[in-house]
Amino acid sequence: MAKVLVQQAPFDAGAETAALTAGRTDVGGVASFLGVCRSDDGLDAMVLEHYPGMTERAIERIAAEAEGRWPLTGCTVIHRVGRILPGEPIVLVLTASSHRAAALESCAFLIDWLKTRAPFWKREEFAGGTERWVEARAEDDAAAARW
Amino acid sequence: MAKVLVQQAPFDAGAETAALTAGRTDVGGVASFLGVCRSDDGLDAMVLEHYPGMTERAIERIAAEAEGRWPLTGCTVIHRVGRILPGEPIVLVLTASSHRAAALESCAFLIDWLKTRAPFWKREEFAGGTERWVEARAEDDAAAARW
Amino acid sequence: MRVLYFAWVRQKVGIAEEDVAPPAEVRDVATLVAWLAARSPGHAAAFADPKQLRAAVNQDFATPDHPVAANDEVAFFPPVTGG
Amino acid sequence: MRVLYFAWVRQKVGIAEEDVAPPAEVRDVATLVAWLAARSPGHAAAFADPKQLRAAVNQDFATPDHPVAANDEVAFFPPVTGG
Repeated sequence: MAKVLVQQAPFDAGAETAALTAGRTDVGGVASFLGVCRSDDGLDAMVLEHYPGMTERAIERIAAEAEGRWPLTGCTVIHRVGRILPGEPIVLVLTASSHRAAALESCAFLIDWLKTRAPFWKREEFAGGTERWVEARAEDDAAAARW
Repeated sequence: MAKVLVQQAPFDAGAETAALTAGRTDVGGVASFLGVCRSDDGLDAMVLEHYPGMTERAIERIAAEAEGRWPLTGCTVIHRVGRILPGEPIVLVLTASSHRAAALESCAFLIDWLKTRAPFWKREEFAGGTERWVEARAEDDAAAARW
Repeated sequence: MRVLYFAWVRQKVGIAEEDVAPPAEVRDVATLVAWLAARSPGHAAAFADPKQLRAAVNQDFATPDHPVAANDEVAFFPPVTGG
Repeated sequence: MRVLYFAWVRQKVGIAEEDVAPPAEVRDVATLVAWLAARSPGHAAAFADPKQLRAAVNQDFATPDHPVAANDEVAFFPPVTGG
């Protein structure tokens, strides 16, 4: 059963990683992906909107799908919402398994599916007050369709 | 230019991750793989031997290969040697890039190549004093040959 | 029926959610879209190009032919961009 | 020529490294293996099955036909198992 959090607050990736290995000796590898806010084109901030209730439900389903496809000993997904500054973390995906391939593949799967199947929307705020909704990218759909 | 360390001491994965994003806003994602010592078959400890000099050289080459294949903003590889207990980390691979696919793929590449192209040898120590050298696995060769 | 709007759909409609009582001929997501589009200029702008929209019924993604009923929660939003 | 042994190769040979001066007919890794195998029962055991061995010359992996010379550092070890 995955740990899923949707929150405004920053998270502690080190503590989350430690939690997946604490007290057990059957974990051979922990793969992680940390998504970070870039400052392309003079971005001031990224504002993440989501669909409370559906978001958690969607992520839990995606995580359950990963747990069905790969033999995981643990899985954590934390996605921030609200206003995020360049350089700040947005999302953390952690997968632990006895075998490295399972951890690595499921981690890539989770972030690909999160991008295309969890109800988050990014609005970019630029210097001078202009803003722009990030558009979905065909290459994200292609990445998600690989799995 | 990758940061490569071969050391007995434990490492701080959180601090190493922070170092890859500190002071920059062009990093979109950090992928990582943390290899951990399992306690299969009643393992007491794993002892990692290496070839000082060649090891660092081999890892630096593998990292340079990754940096040539993917547009990375940073890359860190830390591999421990000496006696390691079940549950303790053995190896950390971190890759940072503007784009998540580059980070995720290069991280998987690095750990696959490290397993087959860096001069480390694992000896398992079991309760009762028996020991066994870990044998190379054909599936590791196959994983490395994918790239 | 509770209808929710997110991202630029919310901005164009001008509200985040509303309770509506569509007529009986509104049976699925597609007919609901057509009915909602006639409610105001903001709705019309938001629903101008249904291909740009995604929907969820009771918090599951839904296609245009997905049925909708009086007690449903229906949401409209652009393609998702999280992660 | 400096020769290094690692892992079970080191254990079987009984030493971690040695300086050797092989004759002129030892020109590559394969002929060095044959020459080293005759030095002691430990060497013979370590080099009994060359297919189980890997070599490096001057800290680069080397195939059996790789040349070796007087000032080289040559290492023998099992297939690697790190990561």
